[in-house]
Amino acid sequence: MKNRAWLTFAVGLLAALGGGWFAVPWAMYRRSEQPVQFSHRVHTSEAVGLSCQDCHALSDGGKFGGIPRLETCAPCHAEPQGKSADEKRFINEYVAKNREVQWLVYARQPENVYFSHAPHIRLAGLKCEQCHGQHGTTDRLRTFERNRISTYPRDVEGYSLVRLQPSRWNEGMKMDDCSRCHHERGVEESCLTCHK
Amino acid sequence: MNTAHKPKARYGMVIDLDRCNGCGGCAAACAVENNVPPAAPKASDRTGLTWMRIYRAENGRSFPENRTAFFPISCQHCGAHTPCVSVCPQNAVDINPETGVVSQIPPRCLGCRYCMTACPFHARYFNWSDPEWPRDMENALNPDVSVRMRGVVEKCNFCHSRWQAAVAKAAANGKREIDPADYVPACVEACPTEAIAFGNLDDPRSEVSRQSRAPNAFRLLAKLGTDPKVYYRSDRDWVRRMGDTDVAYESEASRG
Amino acid sequence: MDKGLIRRGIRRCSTGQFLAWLTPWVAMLGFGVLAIGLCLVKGLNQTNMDNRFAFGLWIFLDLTIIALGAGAFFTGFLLYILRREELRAVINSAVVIGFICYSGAILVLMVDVGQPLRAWFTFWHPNVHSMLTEVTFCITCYLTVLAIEYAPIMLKNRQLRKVPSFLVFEFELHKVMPVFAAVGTFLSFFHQGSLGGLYGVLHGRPFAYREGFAIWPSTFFLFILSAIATGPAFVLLTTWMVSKVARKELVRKNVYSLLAKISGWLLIVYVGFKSIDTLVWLNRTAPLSGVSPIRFYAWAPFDIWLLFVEIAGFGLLPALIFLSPARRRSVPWMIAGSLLACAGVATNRFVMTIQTLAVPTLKFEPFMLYYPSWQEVATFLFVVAYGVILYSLSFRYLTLFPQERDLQH
Amino acid sequence: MTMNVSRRDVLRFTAGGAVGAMMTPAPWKALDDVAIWTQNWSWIPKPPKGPVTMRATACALCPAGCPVQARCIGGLPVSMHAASGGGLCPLGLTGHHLPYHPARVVRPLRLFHDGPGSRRIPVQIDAAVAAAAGAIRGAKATSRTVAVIDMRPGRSVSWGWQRFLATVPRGAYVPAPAREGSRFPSGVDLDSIRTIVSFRAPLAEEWGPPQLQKRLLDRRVNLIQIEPTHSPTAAIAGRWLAAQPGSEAALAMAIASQLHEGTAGPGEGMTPEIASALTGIPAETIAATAREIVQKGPALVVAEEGLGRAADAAIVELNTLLGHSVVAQTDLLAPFAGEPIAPATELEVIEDSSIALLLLDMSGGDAPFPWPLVRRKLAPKAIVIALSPFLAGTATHADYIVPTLPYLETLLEIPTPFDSTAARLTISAPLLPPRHAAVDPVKFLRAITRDLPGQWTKSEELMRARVSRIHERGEGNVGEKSVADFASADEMWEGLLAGTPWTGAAAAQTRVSVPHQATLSRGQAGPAGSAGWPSLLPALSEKDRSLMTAVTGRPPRQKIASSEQRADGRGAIDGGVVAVNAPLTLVIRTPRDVTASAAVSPVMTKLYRESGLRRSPEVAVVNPATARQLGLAAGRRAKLLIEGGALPVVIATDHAVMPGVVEMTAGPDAIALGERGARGRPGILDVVTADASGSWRTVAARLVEA
Repeated sequence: MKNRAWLTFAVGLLAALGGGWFAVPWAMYRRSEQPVQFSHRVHTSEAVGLSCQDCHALSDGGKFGGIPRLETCAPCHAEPQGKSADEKRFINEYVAKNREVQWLVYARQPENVYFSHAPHIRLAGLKCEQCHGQHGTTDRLRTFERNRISTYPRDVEGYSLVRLQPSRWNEGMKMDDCSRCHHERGVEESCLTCHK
Repeated sequence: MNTAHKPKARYGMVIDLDRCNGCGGCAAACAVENNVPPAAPKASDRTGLTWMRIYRAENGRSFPENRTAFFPISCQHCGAHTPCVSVCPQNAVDINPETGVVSQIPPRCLGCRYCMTACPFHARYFNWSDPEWPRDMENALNPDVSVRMRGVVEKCNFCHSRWQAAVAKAAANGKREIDPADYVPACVEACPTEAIAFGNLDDPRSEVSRQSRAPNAFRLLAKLGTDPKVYYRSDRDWVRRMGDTDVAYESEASRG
Repeated sequence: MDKGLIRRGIRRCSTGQFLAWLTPWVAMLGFGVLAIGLCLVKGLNQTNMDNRFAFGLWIFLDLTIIALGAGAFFTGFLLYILRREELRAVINSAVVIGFICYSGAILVLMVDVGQPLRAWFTFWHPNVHSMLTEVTFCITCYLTVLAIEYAPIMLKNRQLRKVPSFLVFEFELHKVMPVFAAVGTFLSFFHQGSLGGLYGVLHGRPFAYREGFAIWPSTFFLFILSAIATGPAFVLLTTWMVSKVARKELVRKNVYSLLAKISGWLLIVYVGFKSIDTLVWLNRTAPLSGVSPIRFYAWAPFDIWLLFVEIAGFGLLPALIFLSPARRRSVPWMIAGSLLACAGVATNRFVMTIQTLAVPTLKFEPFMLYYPSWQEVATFLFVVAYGVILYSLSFRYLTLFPQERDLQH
Repeated sequence: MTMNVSRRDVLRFTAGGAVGAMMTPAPWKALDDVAIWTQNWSWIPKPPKGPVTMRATACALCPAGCPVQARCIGGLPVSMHAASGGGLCPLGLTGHHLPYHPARVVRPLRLFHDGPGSRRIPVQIDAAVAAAAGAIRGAKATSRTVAVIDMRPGRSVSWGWQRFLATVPRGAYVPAPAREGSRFPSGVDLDSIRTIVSFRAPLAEEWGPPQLQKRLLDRRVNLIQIEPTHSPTAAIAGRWLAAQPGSEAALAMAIASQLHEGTAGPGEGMTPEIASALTGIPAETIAATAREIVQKGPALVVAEEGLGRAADAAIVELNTLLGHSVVAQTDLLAPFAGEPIAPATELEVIEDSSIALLLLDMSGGDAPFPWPLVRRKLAPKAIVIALSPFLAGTATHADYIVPTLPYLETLLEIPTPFDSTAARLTISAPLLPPRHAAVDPVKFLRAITRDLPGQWTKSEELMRARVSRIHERGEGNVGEKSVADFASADEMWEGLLAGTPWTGAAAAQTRVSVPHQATLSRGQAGPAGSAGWPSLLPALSEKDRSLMTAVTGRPPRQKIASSEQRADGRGAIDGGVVAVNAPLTLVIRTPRDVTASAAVSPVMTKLYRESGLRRSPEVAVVNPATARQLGLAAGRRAKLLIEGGALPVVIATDHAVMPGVVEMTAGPDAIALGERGARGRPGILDVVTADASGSWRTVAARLVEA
């Protein structure tokens, strides 16, 4: 009788552990694929020879262009470059119709965050990889995950559930991550440094 | 205490009250720049959101000896014992060490409104309702400032987004110092009579520092010792006396 | 029907009567739920608070009921630490009242803040300089303590006693109760104080600002004093009200007079310190901020009479009643004294919260007043109803007054 | 094996689950995510994203026509800035909100004014066209009048209306009083003026381009404000004279008589003592003011319009006497030369009950005037059609509303502003694509009449025709560039679209001292031939002259009506100051918001409702002493009774208002402002009528408890 009591308790415990560690984190995200597949590796390969800045440029005013618009892609992709189905679709659906691709932005910060690439690139000399990892050498665009409650993209939120590891690019781009880097570099900061 | 350290720059304002005709341009420009929503249904002068609010001050005499002056009042960006910074239970308010600007961060704000009771300038405003613009007018919002949700406090931050833009512009050119011309708050820009001077108070060459030292310059509630960074100027004695701490005493003026 | 739950040998009204008693309170609760729902869904535009009256009825009543709830910790302190065994007769009732006051206050606070879902930020990103942080931490901890103190009272219920482990748990809890009483006392002292500090530190509000000791303004200590002075009076008052409603004796007369005596002495001390504080404030603190203090009272609704009423009428007068042995022999006098004392603490909290905001700081701003909306009132009535219902249930099924059974015969 | 699940099992399982859950990230993450959710609520509007550009245009919201720069995100304006530095007025700063205004008319409307809340139903444009065409035919048959009230005279479209009205037998073209121009001699070289004597003109609040005020302040121009309220203008004035409302003529004459020291001339016989009795201003102050005007150099007298004929005439006298510096403005050419056009007329000279069709051209903005003045002129069953982007302002009185495009969605033309010493033409180029279907005013004009010669069918064609004529003549500059340097008219047109105005050649400055009749006949040149001051002044009639003589010719010994006598109903000068049993004087103010635009940005609630800066139109302001006498407390509801009718008001008290005066502001309904679907309630301009003196800004009134 006593055993049964503890057993019931343990079953409940295990069920919750399983749910809390696996089911809930899985169910928490809405997954979607990018509208068009894209290979950063091909574009940065020697054959094409583009650098990050060629498409993700910084204007004189310090404003970061973000994801390139169709006008950046169209000159090279007026004709299909290769035979992939995505390439064909990209030409037919977007370039030909002059329709912007609705890219899902992995690193899109929420509305209340101010972030400028200019001071980080030009003054602090950070490399793209430091925040965006090896994104520039990937062959395909990852599945985009968005937190159903907070609406944050998974890249911003981070992939770890416990967030105990030291700073790594895929630990996320939440406030604590920005703050940690600032503290390591002795950057004086206040709320208004990063909020708008 | 986190309010004690000295900021790199101390941005401030000097408002010449003898040039202010109460047109309200500063208030309108502020609302446009900072995405301050129009009045919610039933909102009044007591529940509205006016980061820059123009008060009418009277000399207390009866007609025709009465005189009026306009006091544009925004957050005074207190530099010492900043009342709102010390009271916020969760650090939603602090002082930017680079600009001396007192912040208010809506996503951190709990909406307890303790800072509002602490502020002697009534310069803090609470979002009693969700923000709402007429349909499609969100296309006319400024993308550099986030829209606040209901239940949080907001206030003037000297158009901090313009400072951020100026920093980004300087950084893009490899510079750490901003061009002062790139950082002018919306109210200062909009004032038709150029009654407001803005800049770094610590820079002795700046117009604002020169004007703040003028003999007719004063600050509101200076005796409270909060070291506001907004100065006022007037050649009229009674207007200068309006800056004192003493409370109004006319019962007639009370609004229920 | 619910006989099995009622303590043996205690007379309680019929279930039907009890339900009839609860019905209006449940209706009031429902009305409150509607108001709270409106405030949470639509926002605080449902209240009449405004940017000048950023704090309104709710904060005033929160501060008042928390002061009145001080009876719980102070009775515990007297009983467990100072060993005034007579107070065992009311300790359980005091604990339940304390729990109701504190949980009710927190409930209203959760409606009062604009973003209750972010309330835990205070624990995660605390600003240690803020009195409100101190208040939040202390109140939360003390509510936990109160819940722990409430537990053994609950576990003594006839049905729950049947579970052996509950009995063991209750017994163990009982042994450590003095520890909790001590912790509770410490926490309560602190947050009663920090509630006072909440206003006393506002150097931007010369009407509220007070100088003090170290980081604590004088109001910190005055709030503690006034709370512990009124706490016993409120226990006295509630005990008397319950015995009137239940139409029976619940405690012996000597308990009443002991509570009154304690309250009386503390009130005298409080009135003394409050007077000194007021004189220092009027003659030194306020002028240093550049205000001639008479201006504070220049507006008719909040004239200087309020100050006199608060100190003399609601402070000195009940103290004198309580300290007169002759008056203490008369229940009506003691009740009158208790009412005055409670009104005193309410007036003090009103002055600190509402009047502070009514007094303008900018010279060209007028005095202002605000009237709470029905949503604000209803939210508070929710707490009242919640308190009455919880207390009624506790009174019916738990042993709040150990002397009750003996006094029945 | 059978499992009997007991209540205790469920409890144990739940307890285990609870303990387990605490040991997983789920509850903590949910707590965090929910908090983040409150920071990113989906219903909070999201600002636009896109590339940032600056685009130039001109603000068409008032006749000042300030050049502006719009900061655009993804091509859509998000803020407005003065193009040449300096500030803008609140209206201009929020102008980019207007296309989104909830009062936008999205399709033609038929309005019924048959009940307390007038109905409106959408109709086809043909219905409005048929109604107009029918009314024109009817007017021709019954010799009734077809009239156009043009809220922005001087535009090419204005010429179109005048051309049209020349083809109907009794066509009346009525330019609405455009505030600054109406009582202000246009073409004055302001930089030579040292003193401005203002009769109730709200100079500091809304007079001309905002930069003008800076110019006056910088030059320390001495401003003498004559007003019964310590208004914002009075607050920055060097001298404030709180003259009894309605006594403006007397004061002007007294000053005039002091200027020529009592010798024969304007204002003769009006001694400071007499004027003192009428105005309530000490005689020595009047004398001192006159001395000050002389001593401080070139002076200019300006006045609010609507003060009455006697005041108008007296002010012209005074101005003439002072002899201000005037530059004759070069003509702003009409789109086509030599074609017959209807001359501008006054509303007053139109016969009562004679208008069969009234077109209100609000395509360029609105103008404030009492609607009862117009209503009197309408024949029974008259058709009133408003061409307006908004169902607001004057348009609310129309039977049909034909939607036009608002500022920033269409080309608009701003003719010479009053403070320019040379002719000027500014084009406000659209920055936004039209959000709703609309009707071009000229297209509508073509649709309602077949008798109109010419090939032009669109407003733009008229504007371009005008630009062609200016280019042909070859005078003036567009910005730095001389007109002669433009290869073609099209090239010049493109230049104008970039926001740079064309400015004609400035004529030589002359100091004039002319008899006032001459001044009166000198209208502002333009296609309308008569826009602006003083064309709107009727030439002084015999009646007016006798009114003037009543003041000037009165021997000083003769007893002048004292203020006591005035109180029992004897109008001393203007006749309109008091009426029997009307112990109060109503004074009406019209801010730029109502002067310039039918609708204002909802953000203007910051000025109206969310601060005490501007008064809402339902507020009646009185001196606290007056309120006490009337037994009315601030915040109380009351009823304002005037000759035109009654208006529900809310009482406010203010020491700035003269005792015995009740002040009301016409303007946007601040209660309804910004609220979806809200309709403006009747304002003071819906009820007030002009009194015998022609004044509607000063009328007798009573306040009674509601």
